[in-house]
Amino acid sequence: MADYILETKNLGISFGGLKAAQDVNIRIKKNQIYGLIGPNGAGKTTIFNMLTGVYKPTTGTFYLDGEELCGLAQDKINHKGIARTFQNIRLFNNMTVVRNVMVALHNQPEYKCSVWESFFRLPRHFKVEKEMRAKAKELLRIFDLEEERNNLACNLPYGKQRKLEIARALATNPKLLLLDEPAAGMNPHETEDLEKTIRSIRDQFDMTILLIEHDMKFVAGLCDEVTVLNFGTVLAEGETRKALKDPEVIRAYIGG
Amino acid sequence: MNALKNIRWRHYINYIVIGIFTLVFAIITLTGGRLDSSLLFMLEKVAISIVLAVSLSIVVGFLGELSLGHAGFMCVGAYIGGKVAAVLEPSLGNTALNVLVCLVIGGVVAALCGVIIGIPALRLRGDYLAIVTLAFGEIVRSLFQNSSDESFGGTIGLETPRYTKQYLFIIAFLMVLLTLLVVQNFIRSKHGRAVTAIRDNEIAARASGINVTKYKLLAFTISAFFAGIAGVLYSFSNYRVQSANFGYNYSIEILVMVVLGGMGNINGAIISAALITYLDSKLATVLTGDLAVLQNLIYALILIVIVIYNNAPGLKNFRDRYNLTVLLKKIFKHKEDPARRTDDAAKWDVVPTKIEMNEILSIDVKPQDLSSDKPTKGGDK
Amino acid sequence: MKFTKFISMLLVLVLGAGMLAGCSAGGYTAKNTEFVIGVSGPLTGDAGMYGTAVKNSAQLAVDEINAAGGLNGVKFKLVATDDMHDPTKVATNYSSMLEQGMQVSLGTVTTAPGLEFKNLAKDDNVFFLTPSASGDDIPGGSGFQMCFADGNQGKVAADYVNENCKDKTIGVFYKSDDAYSKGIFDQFSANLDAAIKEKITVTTFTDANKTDFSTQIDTLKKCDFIFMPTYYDPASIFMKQAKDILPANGVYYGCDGFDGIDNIEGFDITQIPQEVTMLSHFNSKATDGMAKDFIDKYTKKYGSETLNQFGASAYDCVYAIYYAMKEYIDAGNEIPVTISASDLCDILKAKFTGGFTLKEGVTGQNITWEKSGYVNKGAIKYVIKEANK
Amino acid sequence: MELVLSTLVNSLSLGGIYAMIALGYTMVYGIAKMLNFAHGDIIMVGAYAIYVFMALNNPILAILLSVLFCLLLGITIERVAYRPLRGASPLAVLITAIGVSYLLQSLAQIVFGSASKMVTVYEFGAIKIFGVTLQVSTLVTMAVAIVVMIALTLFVKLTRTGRAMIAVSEDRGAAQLMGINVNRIITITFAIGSSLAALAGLFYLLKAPSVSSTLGAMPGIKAFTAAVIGGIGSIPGAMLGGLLLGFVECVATKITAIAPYTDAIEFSILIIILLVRPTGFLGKKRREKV
Repeated sequence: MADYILETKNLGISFGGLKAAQDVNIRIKKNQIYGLIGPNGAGKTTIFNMLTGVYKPTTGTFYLDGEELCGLAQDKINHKGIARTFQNIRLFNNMTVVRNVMVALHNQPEYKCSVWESFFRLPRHFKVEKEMRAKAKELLRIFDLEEERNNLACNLPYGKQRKLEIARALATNPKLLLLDEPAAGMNPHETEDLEKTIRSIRDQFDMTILLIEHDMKFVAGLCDEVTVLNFGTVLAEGETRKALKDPEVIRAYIGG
Repeated sequence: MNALKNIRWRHYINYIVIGIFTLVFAIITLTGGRLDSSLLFMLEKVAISIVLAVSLSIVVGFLGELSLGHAGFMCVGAYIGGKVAAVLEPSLGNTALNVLVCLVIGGVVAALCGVIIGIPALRLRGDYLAIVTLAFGEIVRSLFQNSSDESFGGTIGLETPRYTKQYLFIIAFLMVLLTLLVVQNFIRSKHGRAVTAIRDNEIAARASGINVTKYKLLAFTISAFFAGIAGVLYSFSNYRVQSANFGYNYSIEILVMVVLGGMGNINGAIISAALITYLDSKLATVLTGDLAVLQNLIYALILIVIVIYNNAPGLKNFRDRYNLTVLLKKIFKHKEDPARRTDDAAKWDVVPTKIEMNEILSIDVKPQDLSSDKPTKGGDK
Repeated sequence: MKFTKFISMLLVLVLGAGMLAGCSAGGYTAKNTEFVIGVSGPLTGDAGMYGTAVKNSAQLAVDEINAAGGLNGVKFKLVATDDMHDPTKVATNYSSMLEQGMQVSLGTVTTAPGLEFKNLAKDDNVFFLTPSASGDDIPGGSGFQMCFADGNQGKVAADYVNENCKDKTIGVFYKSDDAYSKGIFDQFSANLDAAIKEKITVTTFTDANKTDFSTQIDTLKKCDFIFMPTYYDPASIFMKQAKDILPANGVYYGCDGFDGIDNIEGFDITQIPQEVTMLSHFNSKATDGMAKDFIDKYTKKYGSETLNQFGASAYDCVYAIYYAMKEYIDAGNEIPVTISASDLCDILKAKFTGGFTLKEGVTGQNITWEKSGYVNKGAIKYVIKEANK
Repeated sequence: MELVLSTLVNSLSLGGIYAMIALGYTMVYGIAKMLNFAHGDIIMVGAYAIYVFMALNNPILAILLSVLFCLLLGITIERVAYRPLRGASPLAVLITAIGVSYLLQSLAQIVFGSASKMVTVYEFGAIKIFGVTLQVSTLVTMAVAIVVMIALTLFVKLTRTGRAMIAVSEDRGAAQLMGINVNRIITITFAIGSSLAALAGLFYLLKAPSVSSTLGAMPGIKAFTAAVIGGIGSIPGAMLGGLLLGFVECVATKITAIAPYTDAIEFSILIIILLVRPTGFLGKKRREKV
């Protein structure tokens, strides 16, 4: 058992001449809720993209639970245990809610069913479908979406879409969950609700969560530790309240 | 009895209708009634078109990519099938076994081509992929056209051993059923769901652990396999395979069938394939001379009008008010049976055809979509 | 549910339509009151001139026969369908003609569709005598040719070249993806003397680039004898494009596909300095005999624009069929007007393979057929346009 | 030497035409972000328009009218078929574009029949340079292509509209926010692209005096290949790709053994380029935003 569930070593990427991220070292302990904050363009989402295999880092590497994942394809990284949500929601809009979750259950070993078994509808196909559906419903219940399960995903209200995206990410049974601005566009009431949900995910699923957020109140209330980024470099890190009081951080946010 | 009630009949209605239809004709033939050769030919043609349309709809309707080389896969199947048939004829004779062996071999070779063309499909999307498939179709055609007389007959085409026509249509319709079985089951399984997920949002699909590479290849391979099957059937139904028949225009005709049927709607594809093939030959005797072009004109209009109607963002209200479902409701005045709507599975066949592909158009020439770029933000503090 | 209902209704409707067609099928010739001759050819499109000529000339012959009282009082009827030189249209045309009562056929006008037609006809045992589908594979089964087969044309051309062109620079221009064009070229090439074969320059084009021949012309620019086994359409474009580049004393030598090249809208053959020659069985400038007669009748009725050997050949085809049937009846047999295509085929096949001779035709005299279906008659080298004129 | 020279000249003239068409493709693709399948068929319409307007017995007037006709046609197509689909899925746009291409071909066939028509625009004759006989029309084609290319580059670089085009192609949303009328820019792009296609149609007629309804289909696809080889969105790229493709085609047609495979070779090049370097030689690589 490694000390840290996620450990990045000098992670960095440059696009052409632009260094979007540089020497980023993040260490997340198991069961932590960890925040990644910083002004616009600080490189937060870029780091998410590197951690999930969308971009290949130009320097450095990262480990999940002691295993080096850097350089793997997106779906492989997901299999290894990193799941994410997106800043701009990306659901399977033309599928129903329950089906959105079922897609993410695709790779769980207990739902294995070969293509040939599907072609000819051998008994396993029916068994697996039934089990996947049950599992998806269970997940949806936790997020209070069970009622909506037969609606098209695109017809859900915004807050519920966010939740569905989290439910879908959880369905891949990750060790680490990356949430990209989960509270964006939510009203205070929804935000509060979300805060509770995230906590309960951590407790119920024994999950480690890394999240990007702009709402400082939200971050301060939720995160155990944070890393503050600015222009692709780490500005401060550590225990949330302490890091937020760092004069460098305040300057970066207020400007000047 | 209860078990019967639980079966979702609408899932099987197409098998049943086609099955009964085949059975009726099979009985007529097998009991000694001789069907007219032009009718047999029509039946074979309809079966071939259905196989083609259903197989293309995997790629266009469910994967959300455009293949303009479907006739190319068919061409491969037709030539390989015809060649194998000629080779096997001395040993197997003119039997159904010969046809079946050819079907398998032709289908597999076409499927291999599907894999080959699927590889670019992994790197390219949208317009580029469409062009690659088009190029593939033309290359295949050109290779067969320039083959030596001994191998594939070159310009005059490959003469295929004639198969006792009376029974060919039964085999053809059995192939239709097989195609439906495999394609429909695939689409309605977890694997089909993965393919549809790729269509809806490739990035999210990747992030959800879907092996996009594998599923794109799989979709192309299945599609090509059945196009190959259709090709083999063609070679048995036509005595001679000429590569000129499998050009771009034929690919477009198949595309028209899929589009007219509603992309992603298999029953629609079946109906429009049968309808277009039937009308095609009926119209061909009416629309002769320069009027024959009217047929292409109609195809063109179908493509334009249906696609604009189904996809134009500005027509959404119009679409909601005037569509088939509303029309049917008016006709049947049928009340919804709430008991049957307990699950979403019933919606499976009628997934909307709108495909959000603009955000994942292509790695390199991606349009900067307005909505994909941070629509809302809490604001910086 | 309503959707299911709708789907099933539509399926039943569509597929049921086929069933109805099935019920009324069979025995198309039972209601015939005339002998029906069917032909499929390009009435429109790039080779449209040929189909039109065949249709007109066959109609001319049918009208003459009918005016003279038909075959023992039974008249003939011509059914012409348009295949636009497209093999995919043939099967449909064929069944449509059968439905219209076709008992005997002129097959197709061009080769590529003919290959398809041949098999259909063989399957149902329908006799056809094609005026102009010259492919080597067309005859056999139930098919016969009135024109020279491609192989024959290629051989005749090769013989001509072997004999007359020893000191010329020889070029070839043909369409590599066309059965007719490639068929002739292959035979031509096979029959050339080795010494000549070595020095010929061969260029090709395909359907995809059939308008711009600058590269080919550039390759052939030193040639003063160009063999062109293509149809008139690309040939005319080639000539027009090449007229300033190729030697002015050159010769274009074509096969029956050249026919009609002097009748293309917008193409004035007299502006081409080179000589244009073709191998033919019909001289459209003939001044005596049946040919002259035919030319006069045809021009009077249809004008001179579509007058060519295809039509002449079709005219002969109809008469050949007529005389063959007449001989059979005169020998004391009977041919009922409702005779099935297959029965008539057996009769005609026996006649054509049994030494039947068309004594006097527009395209030759004492025309006979080999058992394989190829025709036996003389060829004419016919200069369409002399050099520098 | 003579062989090299004449092949070179031939490929330059063919490549010039491809470049011309590729330019239209590249502009429309770069700005409207769609593959205008009907672009090739506008060439055909342009050639037919010249055929019709030649009745006026004035080649220059006929050419001008043809360009004008195609320009209006391009605008109309964009307006009627493509604009309603702005914001819809690219698959829908692509299928519609194929539909439009098919529509133009069949309309042309209905109006003019399927047999090809001979058109003589103007007979330039031939001259001899360094022992090589050259069609003067070839030289004219090359000259006009170069002039158009330079003019277009200057237009895009120097004028307000041209810069707006660049802006729209870079980021349509941002351009709109900067007050650029995106619809207007796209309309102008289509107008320019279609006029170029009409000119290409003219060059085809100068080269080979015949027009049929399928005249533009193959050149269209090949020019797209050229545009991709050069890099979609790049004007010099289109020129480079066009010339390269013209060269390949000429050489392939020259060698008897591989001449029948000319198209297959060109398409293979397309596939390989797309696989190995989808951005072409001069195209810019863009990152996907997640």
